[in-house]
Amino acid sequence: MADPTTYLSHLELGEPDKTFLDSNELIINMGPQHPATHGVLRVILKLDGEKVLGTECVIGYLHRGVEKIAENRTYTMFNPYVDRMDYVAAVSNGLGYCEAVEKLLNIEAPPRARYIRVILTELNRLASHQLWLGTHALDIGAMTPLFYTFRDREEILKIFEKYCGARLTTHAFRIGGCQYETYDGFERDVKKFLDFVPPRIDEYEELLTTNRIWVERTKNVGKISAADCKALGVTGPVLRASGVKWDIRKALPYAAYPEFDFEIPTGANGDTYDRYMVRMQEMRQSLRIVRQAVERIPEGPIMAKVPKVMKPPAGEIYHSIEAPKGELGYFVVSDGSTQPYRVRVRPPSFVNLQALDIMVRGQLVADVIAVIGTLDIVLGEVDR
Amino acid sequence: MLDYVTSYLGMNTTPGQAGNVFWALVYIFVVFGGVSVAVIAMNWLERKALAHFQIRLGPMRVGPHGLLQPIADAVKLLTKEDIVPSEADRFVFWIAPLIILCASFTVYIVIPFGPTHAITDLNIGILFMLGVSSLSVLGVVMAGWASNSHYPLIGSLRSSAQMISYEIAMGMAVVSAILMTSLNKSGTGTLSMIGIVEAQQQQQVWFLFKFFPLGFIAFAIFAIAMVAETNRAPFDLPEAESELTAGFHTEYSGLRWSLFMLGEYTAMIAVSSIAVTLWLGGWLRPFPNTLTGPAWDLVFSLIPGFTFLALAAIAFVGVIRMPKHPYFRIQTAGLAAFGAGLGVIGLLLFLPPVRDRIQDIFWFIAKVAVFMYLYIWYRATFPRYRFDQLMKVGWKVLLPIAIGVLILTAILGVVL
Amino acid sequence: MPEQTKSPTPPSGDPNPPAGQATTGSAHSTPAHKLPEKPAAPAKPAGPVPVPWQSPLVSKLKAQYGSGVREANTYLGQNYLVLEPSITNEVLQILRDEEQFDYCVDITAVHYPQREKPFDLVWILYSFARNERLRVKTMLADGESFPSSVAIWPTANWLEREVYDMFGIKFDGHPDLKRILLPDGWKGYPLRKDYGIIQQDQEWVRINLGIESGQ
Amino acid sequence: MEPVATTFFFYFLSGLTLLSGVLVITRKNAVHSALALILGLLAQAGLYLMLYAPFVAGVQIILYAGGIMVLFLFVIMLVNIERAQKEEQFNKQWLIGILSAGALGALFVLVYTKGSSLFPTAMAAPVESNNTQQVGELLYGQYMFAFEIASLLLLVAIIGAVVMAKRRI
Repeated sequence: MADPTTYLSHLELGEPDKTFLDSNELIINMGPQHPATHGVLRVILKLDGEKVLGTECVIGYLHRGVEKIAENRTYTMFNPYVDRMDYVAAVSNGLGYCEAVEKLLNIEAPPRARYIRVILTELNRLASHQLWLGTHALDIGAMTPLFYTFRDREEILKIFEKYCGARLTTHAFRIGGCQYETYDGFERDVKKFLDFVPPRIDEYEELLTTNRIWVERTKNVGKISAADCKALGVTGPVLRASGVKWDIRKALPYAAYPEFDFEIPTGANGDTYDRYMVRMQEMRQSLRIVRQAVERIPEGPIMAKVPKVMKPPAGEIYHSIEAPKGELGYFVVSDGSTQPYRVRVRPPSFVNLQALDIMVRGQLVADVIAVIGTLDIVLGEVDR
Repeated sequence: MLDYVTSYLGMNTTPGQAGNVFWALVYIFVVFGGVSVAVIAMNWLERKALAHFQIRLGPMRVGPHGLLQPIADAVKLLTKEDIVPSEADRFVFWIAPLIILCASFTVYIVIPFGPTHAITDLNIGILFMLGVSSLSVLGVVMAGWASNSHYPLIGSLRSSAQMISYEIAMGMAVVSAILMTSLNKSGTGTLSMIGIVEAQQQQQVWFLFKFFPLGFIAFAIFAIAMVAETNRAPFDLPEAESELTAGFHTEYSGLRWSLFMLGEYTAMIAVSSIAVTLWLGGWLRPFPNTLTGPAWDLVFSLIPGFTFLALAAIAFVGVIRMPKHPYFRIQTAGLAAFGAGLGVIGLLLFLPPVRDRIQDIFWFIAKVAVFMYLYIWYRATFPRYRFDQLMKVGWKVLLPIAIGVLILTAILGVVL
Repeated sequence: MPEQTKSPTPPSGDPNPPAGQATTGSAHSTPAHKLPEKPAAPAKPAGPVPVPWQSPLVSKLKAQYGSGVREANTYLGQNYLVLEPSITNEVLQILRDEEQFDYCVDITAVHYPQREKPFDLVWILYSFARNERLRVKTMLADGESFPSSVAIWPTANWLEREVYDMFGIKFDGHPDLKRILLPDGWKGYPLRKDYGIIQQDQEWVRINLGIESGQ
Repeated sequence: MEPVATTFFFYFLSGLTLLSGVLVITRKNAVHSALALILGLLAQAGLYLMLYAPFVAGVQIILYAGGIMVLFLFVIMLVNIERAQKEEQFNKQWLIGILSAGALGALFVLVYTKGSSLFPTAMAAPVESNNTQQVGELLYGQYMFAFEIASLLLLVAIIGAVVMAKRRI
């Protein structure tokens, strides 16, 4: 456990390297409109030349009061709203919320529904990672991977569209299961996708993994130790890249995950390159899970018996899932009425973003870009 | 007057050296016009090639296959509002793009497209080129400072440091090539661009292959440094859009911004021309030693014509593949006309008098085009260097190697 | 038209999952549809009623603080403690230092306006070593401040700022307690129950956005 | 090649040099002064060209205009211009200034009128062709020692600059 006081010092920003020739400190305001902040993140950088002395994130430009809205909607009505938080991984968001409310209602989704959930969620994880890879590479200056990943992500979105009619904010799941049965040819489409995408992932790797410039730009950049990760509550691929083999899908399984065989990829150094490698391997692991799920998908109903008017008994529940970005938790409090008394979302991006400061300290401006990219934040989720 | 004009025609020298102001002016107009057209063509080609690297189509709407896109862009840029930030230093802000443009155009005075096809032949030609092209740093620095904004300032600081650093490695590589020019009977080298190519002709070898691999290493250093010198990917830090939005020209818009772009592409062609002149034998045709004899001469002299015919054929394939819909009638006709134009040029190039004159220019431009393609290829493939890594490459890798090559070249030149 | 494509079939027909086929990576290799949903959770109570939670941790805390530990229950398989505010910070420190709850998942609050002490302050903790989640709750009166837990888990920094932003609960000793999602000059705490869903800080909107209403 | 309009270019370039020299000391904005200085240096390079010293002209452009002045600008830009602009530009020493300027001017006039024997009577024959070679032979032959000493001095300066700028090496 690292000494927490080391983190406190970041608030009084560091001092410049005192040398014979005093260089000027420069305060730069990066964002909220900036091509590399992935939305409306504003980072105030204190620079000594190109070296970063400290940062402060200013967030909230996209705040929509999702938690307040939840208190004024019924459980079912709030379901589509969660898709608008992490809009590149809407399916994961929906899954977390539905499962939390199901727990509160003390019901269980039928096995077939759980398999469909796993398939779509893992495809969504792949889509999210693809989007991350494209934008991250673009931030570091490699333009081409963006187009390759978007080309392949399109195939996933097509499957989503065929399944539920929406591409981005899917609203794929309902409390108690799934609303839609899979369409004819769903398995065929998914299997085709599974065959088609691994060579494409090799293609991304060919462009980047051994590229000298890429390696130089990412190795030893934005390092964070496992202890710091835990202290700062950083989860997801960032934590795993620091060498902690922890994934909620394994540690506290949900949906149908216990039935699948997959590995948790980990890194060793906790630098940007490791996070890149972890996510690349996670893509392949996701494909592995989807393949197993599609081959073994059971027949059966897709909705559990859910009351028409949902009135969960008074009580509270915390349920979290492994979203593409980390631990996505829902803390739902019920007072026995049709509307949730309080819904608290534990957003992985929000918590992970806190680590930006210690990751970029003492590094260069260009590394800030690389680190923001590697944290894989979505501002819709940070600000909610 | 007419005598004055015609007197140059039989001369075996450049108009600048002949002192013929009329022909010098003609050459200036032809070269500058040609360069401007080349920049426009390069703009279109870059967008198309980059798009195809990235599984996109690129411009498709304006004209057949977007052929008229650069013109549309130019019109758009010219009519755009010209914004000067209120706190900017107006005079410096105004003059910075002009400096870049002047610096990159001025170097074309000495670029030899052929033994006589240059505006003039300075006896310090290569020095002049390096010197004048280094002046474009001033424009970058001034633009960054005059914008009175943080991103441009950081961009211009980066850029000036980068350009000055790489100039040194570049200069060292150039010197080793110049040393090679002195390997003749009289033992005197030359700095003249035409003289350098003629030296390669006399020594029967492109300097790329001279003292293999020394020439090649020097060439590689120059090829890397020139990408850094022109601020192109993967060394495009001064305008790294993900870090500094657009670097030193963040605050520029409209015409002034397009002047920066024009300057950038012009400089790219200029440094590529230096590389071609110094190491790739300038206007000399490939395989001058192995494929000799009048038959081969004829074959090589026909290549320009065939190249244009091939381009025309590509255009006609495009015509055939155009959608057969009335909506595309004009586009199809336009593309056919374009192909026909290329074909006519190709046929013209078969005529013996034209053929002989145009050969040198063709080979020179073809070699430069290879570099232009490499620029696009780099941009599609590489991520961007970080500033400290860039400096490390420049000072700790390229410069020592360049000095080593220089010393070895000198030793070999004395020994052999 | 996904609805039309296939009607849900009754579960009678055995989908014939490959029985006995070992799924090696996971500890659970039973056929799909027979699996309990939350295998890692402790034994579930029959109905949704909080049942007392028995564990060495609870006995230890009860021995140390007596009635300071007001509740130690399990609800739907999730353990939680309700503590007196006076001892909470101390217990949190103990939980991290001695009980390996080294990951603070979330800090949040719930507003019950009709209660005497209207705020529930909730910590959701996780222990990597024990693979166990724990919720710690304490009740606060309006205007009452609470010691910051930034010194225990640095991640509490932003989470507490958000609680402050949304509920107006102040944290003593927080290094940088200011609004995080809402603008700095905003008045009101939106997640309190008395704050209407379309309510806004009219004055702030007028001054900063130059419009009469953001709605 | 016959020189064209030599007289015009001589006066044009000299005038430009003088003008930019005046601008350098009268501009309040240091960046403008630096730009004027660059203009002056370029005009000087033109004068060198007219003197059939193309190598010197080239070096003048590369080193002074392209290299050193960029570093100048580099430093000036990091200085707070607004503060510099508020400061008094000229010291109140105009009396001394006029005296020294007058003395210098008198010296020039004196040399020009009395010491005409110092100047060549006719224009020297231009040696255009191998100026670069001559410079090289002089530098590496006759003045080898001085050249090496100068480069050593520069090396010392570089090391000193590095040490001053970077305490921990």
